[in-house]
Amino acid sequence: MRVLYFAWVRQKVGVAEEEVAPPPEVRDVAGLIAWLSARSPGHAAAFAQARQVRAAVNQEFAAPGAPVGPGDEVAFFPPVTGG
Amino acid sequence: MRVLYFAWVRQKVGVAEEEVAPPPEVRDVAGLIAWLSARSPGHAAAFAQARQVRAAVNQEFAAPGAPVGPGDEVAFFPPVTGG
Amino acid sequence: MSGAVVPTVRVQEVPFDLAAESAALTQGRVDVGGLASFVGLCRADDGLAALVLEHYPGMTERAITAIAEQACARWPLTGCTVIHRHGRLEPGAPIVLVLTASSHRAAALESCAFLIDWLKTRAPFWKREEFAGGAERWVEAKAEDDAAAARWGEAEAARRGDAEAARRGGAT
Amino acid sequence: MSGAVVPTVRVQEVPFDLAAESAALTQGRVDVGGLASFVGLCRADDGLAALVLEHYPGMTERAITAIAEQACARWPLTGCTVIHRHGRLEPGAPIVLVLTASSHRAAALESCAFLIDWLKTRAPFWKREEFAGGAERWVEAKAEDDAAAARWGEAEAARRGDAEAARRGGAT
Repeated sequence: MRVLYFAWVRQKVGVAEEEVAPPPEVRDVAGLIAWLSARSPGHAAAFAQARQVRAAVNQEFAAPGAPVGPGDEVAFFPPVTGG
Repeated sequence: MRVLYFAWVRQKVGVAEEEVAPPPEVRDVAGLIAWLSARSPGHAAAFAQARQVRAAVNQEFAAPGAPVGPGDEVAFFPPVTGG
Repeated sequence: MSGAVVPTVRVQEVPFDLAAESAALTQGRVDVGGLASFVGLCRADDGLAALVLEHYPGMTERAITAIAEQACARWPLTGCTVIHRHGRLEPGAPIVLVLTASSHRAAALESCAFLIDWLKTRAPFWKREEFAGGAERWVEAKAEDDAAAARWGEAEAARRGDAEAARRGGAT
Repeated sequence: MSGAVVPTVRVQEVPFDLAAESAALTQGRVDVGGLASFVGLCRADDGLAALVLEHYPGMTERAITAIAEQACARWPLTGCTVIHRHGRLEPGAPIVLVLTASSHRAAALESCAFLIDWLKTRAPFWKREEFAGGAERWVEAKAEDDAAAARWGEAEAARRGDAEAARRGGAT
């Protein structure tokens, strides 16, 4: 599974992207966040304010309950500000 | 008094502008229309559908009761369609 | 009037230059957050060969300037340009340009829509349609255009001292 | 989707050319009655030295395309172009261009406002402000922008099958 980070989420995690292989019990976005948070202090800091973090699965906005699995591209980022 | 005509009002009257000297009892736009209508069949035709004719006095839109007098520039035209 | 911003208004036969007019409202400035524009063009409806726009030299410029000044007073604009062409225009030709600049996008977008709605109903222009077969027809004012202009609050404008709006209406 | 009109969407670092993009939607056509545009520019608020826009290559283009296709389905447009820049932009620099063309002016004006409101709240971009003194700050999403986007009827969009709108919301 490929995980991407953007903006201050990327700055806190310390990398822009990484390949991860979470255990099978990680089934959705919320589960992935909990599992990633334990990987490093940087990950923990990025997801500490989980309400400020948005997600996308395979380049579509995704809610906490959206399923994730091997082969997916999952991204985490702050609320978007285009225009 | 200078009187200008535009669009189909001009076409019916037959001239784009004319100098006129109405009698003193012609005091407002409505009175001027009545007086002009008697000048020629073209004038009569132009003002026959008086509800379709708009006026301006000294380059400002003017209602039928707006005063007119010597030295004024009065214009008659159909409803405007800009843009 | 709010003071500072003086709108640019031109009534001309020649085409206008969207890029140059946009640059004039933004170049060298760092306070413009949004630039809205509208270009009205001549459509070839029903076999139209050309649109001939007649105007009232003097009054047309005055009326557009009054409308543009009203927009500058109603919205916090940093710039406003209105250019309206007259003469013979063939299908595809640009007829009118409205450009509004502001620090805030909503002010630019709303004032641009306001100006074009008002131009449709208030600017002293008359359009004659020439068709391929030689027929001609004067374009009549549209009720839907009046409705579009009315949504900007004619009553409010009159209350705020817009004498022209208050005097609006037919001659008879 | 209404079929014919395919929006042009680009996410790029280089500036865009308003005149060329406008011409692309109108040249050689006689069915375009109105062309609305909005250009968003970088303001120098509070001593801003530069705005650095980060995007999500792939998703950003997809999200903007989805929004533009929604506009083409909702309004009778003859053309639609959205260009959004990324990278380091200094005050005065143009950031985003929205262009909409239609036979009818209201469709062009409304869809242009719709698109810019949605870009503000839905397009995957993140802005970092760099100040003269060296300080940096990530721009937060604004409640007023959410309100502006909401007036276009998020509920209606969801009902009409806009899956993305229906799935909108935070990750947690």
